[in-house]
Amino acid sequence: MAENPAVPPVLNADPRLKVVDRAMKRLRYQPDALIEVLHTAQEAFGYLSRELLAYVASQLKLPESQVFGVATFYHSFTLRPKGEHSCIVCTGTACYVKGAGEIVTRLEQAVGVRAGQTTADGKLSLGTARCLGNCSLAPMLTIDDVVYGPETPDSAVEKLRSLVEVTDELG
Amino acid sequence: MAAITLTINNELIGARQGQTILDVARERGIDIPTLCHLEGLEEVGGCRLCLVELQGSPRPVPACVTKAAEGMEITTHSDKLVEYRKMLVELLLAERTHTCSICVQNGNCELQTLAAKLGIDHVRFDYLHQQLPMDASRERFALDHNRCVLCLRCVRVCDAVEGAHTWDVRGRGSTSRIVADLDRPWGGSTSCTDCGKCVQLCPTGALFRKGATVGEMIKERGFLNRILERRRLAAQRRSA
Amino acid sequence: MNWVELVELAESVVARQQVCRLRLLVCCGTPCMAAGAEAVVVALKEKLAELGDPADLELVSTGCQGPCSRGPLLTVQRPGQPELIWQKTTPELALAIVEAALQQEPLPEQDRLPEDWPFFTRQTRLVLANSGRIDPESLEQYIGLGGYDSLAQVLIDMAPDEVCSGVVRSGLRGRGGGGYPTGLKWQLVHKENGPRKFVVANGDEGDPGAYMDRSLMESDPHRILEGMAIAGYAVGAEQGYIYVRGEYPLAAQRLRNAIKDAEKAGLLGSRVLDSSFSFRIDIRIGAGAFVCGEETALLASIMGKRGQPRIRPPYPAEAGLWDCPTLINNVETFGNIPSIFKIGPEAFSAIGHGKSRGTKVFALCGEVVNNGLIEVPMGISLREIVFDIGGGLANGAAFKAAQTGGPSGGCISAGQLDTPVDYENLQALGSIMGSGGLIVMGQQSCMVDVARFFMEFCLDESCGKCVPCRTGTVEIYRLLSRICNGSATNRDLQHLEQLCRMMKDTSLCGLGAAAPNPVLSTLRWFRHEYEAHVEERRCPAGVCSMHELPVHLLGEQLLQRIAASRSDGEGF
Amino acid sequence: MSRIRLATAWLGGCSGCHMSFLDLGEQLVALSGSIEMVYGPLVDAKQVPDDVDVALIEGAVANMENLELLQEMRHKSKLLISFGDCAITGNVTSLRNFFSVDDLLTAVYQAGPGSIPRSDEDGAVLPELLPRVLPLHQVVEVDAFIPGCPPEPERILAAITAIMEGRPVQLNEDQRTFG
Repeated sequence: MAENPAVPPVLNADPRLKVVDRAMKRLRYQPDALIEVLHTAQEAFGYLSRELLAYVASQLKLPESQVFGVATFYHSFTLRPKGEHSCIVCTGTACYVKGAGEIVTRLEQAVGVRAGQTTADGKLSLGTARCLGNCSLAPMLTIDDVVYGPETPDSAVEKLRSLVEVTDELG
Repeated sequence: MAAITLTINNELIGARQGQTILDVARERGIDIPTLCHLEGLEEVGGCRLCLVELQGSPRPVPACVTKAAEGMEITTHSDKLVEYRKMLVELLLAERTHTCSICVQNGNCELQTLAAKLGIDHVRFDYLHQQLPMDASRERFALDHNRCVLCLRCVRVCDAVEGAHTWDVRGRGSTSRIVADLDRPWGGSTSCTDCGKCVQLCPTGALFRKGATVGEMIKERGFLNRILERRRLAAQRRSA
Repeated sequence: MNWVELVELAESVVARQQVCRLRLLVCCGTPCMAAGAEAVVVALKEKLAELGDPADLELVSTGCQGPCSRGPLLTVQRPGQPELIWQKTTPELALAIVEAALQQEPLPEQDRLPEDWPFFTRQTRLVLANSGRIDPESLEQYIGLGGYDSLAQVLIDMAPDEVCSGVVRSGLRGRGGGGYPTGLKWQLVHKENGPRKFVVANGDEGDPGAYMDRSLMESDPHRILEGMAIAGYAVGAEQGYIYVRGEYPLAAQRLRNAIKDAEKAGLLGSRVLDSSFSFRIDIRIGAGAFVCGEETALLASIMGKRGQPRIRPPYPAEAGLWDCPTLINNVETFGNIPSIFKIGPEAFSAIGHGKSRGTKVFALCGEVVNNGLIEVPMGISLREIVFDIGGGLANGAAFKAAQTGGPSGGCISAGQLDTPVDYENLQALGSIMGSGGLIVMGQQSCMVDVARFFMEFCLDESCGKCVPCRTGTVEIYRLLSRICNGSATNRDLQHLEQLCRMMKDTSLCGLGAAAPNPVLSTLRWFRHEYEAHVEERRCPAGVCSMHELPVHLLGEQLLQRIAASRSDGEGF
Repeated sequence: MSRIRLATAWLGGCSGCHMSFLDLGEQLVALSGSIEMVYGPLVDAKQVPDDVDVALIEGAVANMENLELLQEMRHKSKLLISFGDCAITGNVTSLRNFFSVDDLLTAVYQAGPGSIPRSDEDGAVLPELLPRVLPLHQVVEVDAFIPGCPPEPERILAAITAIMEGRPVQLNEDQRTFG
């Protein structure tokens, strides 16, 4: 069978594309399935590259700008590669009331990137979330999807020590 | 079509079933300001300038999409509404960097005219001065995000009339921005047909023809209804 | 499965449980897991294996039992004896309890919660009746507690319009925040004609400081499915969707499993319980947008679009998913449905206060001793919730405010603690019931900073479609930031109020219209704090940095300096 | 009737509004009977007198010197008018708000041939730049606005006529457009 001409060369022969193809097939290439497909694509590739978005757009027969609009509307989707590990500090109301702000500041200092960024060595993405729904553990955070709480700035830094180089000096 | 009667600004007015409050008011020469609305395009109801007070409704309703109904009592220019409209346009003027004095659209701009009409002689809110790019990569046209009011006329006309759907919106909230294709420079867009419809419908100097200097751009909107009318007639002929 | 088989299965489950010498219910809700529940489960499993896994000893991993800050929780049931609950359970403690129970000895008192603990005794659990009492992965256990019986009843005994009027009579109102009468919504969709109709459960719980829906989906997923199926029958829909917040993967997983099990048992799918009614449910996963809690935005999202609200009318009841009539309710609302038909609409409506009937689930959090998930009858006072159930503030600190309704709600001050909690009263106080987040704050919280916190949230979550919300949130946030950093003037305070009023009246959807609520309610009950910031450049709670000067003061300081240098004869 | 004591000031702007004032031409002669120019770039006065009736302020508030003059004008004037787009909107002057002051100075001076001139204590060498260029009404109370870049002489005349007749300065629709 001839290769699908819509597959951009960078993605060609990438086995992860099969996962995305399967999802689109399962959802019968319905344009409505865009968000589901983007979820699958991000899970498979870790992030949504332009090439991947263009491919999805062509397969679902959607305008590229519409696909881009959807991918950038939702905060779960990311268009840049993420770090090997992820640490997400909850900044929901209960966590905020109990001092999540200080934890974020301290972690930013310790790993040298702002929340929402990835360390230069690609080891860690530091992020915040608007409530992870573990309010009784406030202030809480997750590291690679494992829930920890209640935390202090110090205990949070300690937890990252094994994953990434941390600076102990306070700014 | 069934006739209905409603009251606008204490005056009894006859209207046809299916007309919006805006249609009825404009027929009567009542001037309700609008920005995102443009006859011929699907309504979005985003600018909120056409809000009117409807007896019995806890909040004002947008005249552009609210259908006139029997017995409605409507106020179009209460002190509160006038003040709200002023604030809304002030917010728009503060959101991006409109600097009228150095705009190709100066003197021919819907936003500028609206502001003057609503009695705005200064903006009480902080100018946000977001540093946004200008995309002049297309041969004939350019896009200056600093002057965009996100009325989405370009998005709508490109999708529904031209059928290209080159434009859409990226991001959300205050980071919303018009994008071509996958947020590529407009010059590299493969879907754009260079038809220029978006440029003509843009109410401000966000989309403009290259070569126009300050105050030179005059936009021509009449094409929209002409095209739509011709399409309707053509479709009639085909089905006949 | 038909009704007879369902009843038989329920009876056999109950019979099996009754002969159990000992039932150990370990809470495996996320907070308890984070506190070490898994080790307790492992230790108990090993112990039972050691004993040869006798049929009369049962270990159940349950969903949330409630007092989340005290986990891991262990509930012990023995025939003929009162149920006992331990907090902060360690594997050692759990094993000691089992040993003692098997030896018929007195159980350890250490860390046992009192039987008359107000945290439990003051609650009325309908929606949460099964939460923490069953294994959420077990359809059988749900059936054992009477699950799917309400569905069977309505399918056999009631016509669809009777079901709708039953919900009307119960007085149930939307638990997602709006408070619209649920029965009326059902009747509207029921009356619509259309070849296809849909039922949608809104599980996009985005309020920061709220986790009622997550807990319900994780602890008792079948209850939601049953509620939706009843709704499908009542309104004439054959397809349902549950829109689950992307941050809740466990909830989605549990629901998926539950759907599979229910379909296998003939409780969902074609010909439900051997009737002529067919109903399928699919899961849709959100992708991180608070605004998708708004019903029209949620529908757009289910259809794969940007989750932006659209102008209503038409309401989803007339034109929702793919322009078909669509019933959309919050998952907690659906969670109430099986209870309504179990105890009867009249009994349900006997609970509550004023126009608010039934119970409400709250996530009680913040500076309160007993953090956790509670269900209370409508009309209970805030004081009872905070001080009796919540045990007051940690270290006996003074109460300052309770925040309800998240970013769409408001802050209620100490003077209003005795107000009965219902939709109307909270609204009159400038807050809303919302989905049920309830955050208790002590004196160390600055109310201006709290307002700013919520405005930052709304700014981030605004969809950008309408001007007042897209830009109003930004300008309000700037004004609040200026108040917090010391550079605001009285004019800023005036502009703040003007903007908030305007936004409330002109925003396209509920998110924008409610976004100013935290500001307006704090301005109303804590105005002196705003004034202290602006007029005295002082943060009473000591939270704000106040490190900047208003521009006019900057100039005045300069003028003084210049005047001084002139009089020194230095010239200028 | 005593003449109206008019002062003008030129803050962060291009002086175009003052030029437009001069474009009143012969009208100025006619006005001189009712208006006395007591301070501003157009007259030779070293100090702002204490009793100004009307102040026309051109330009935005961009530095400490602007701020000082504006506040002095406010203290000494009965009626203070934002004169032209820079005073009202910040206009072109405020386009530097896209950058931080440090970045701006670095780009303009350091990236060019010289070093950044630093302000001294009193701002005598280079007036200290404010972090952001502000329109007048964000700093002091402003009584009226004459938009335009520059405001046409007709607008200025309309405003002055209103003042002379004791009416509030409120320009009509086609005279209050920005730009």
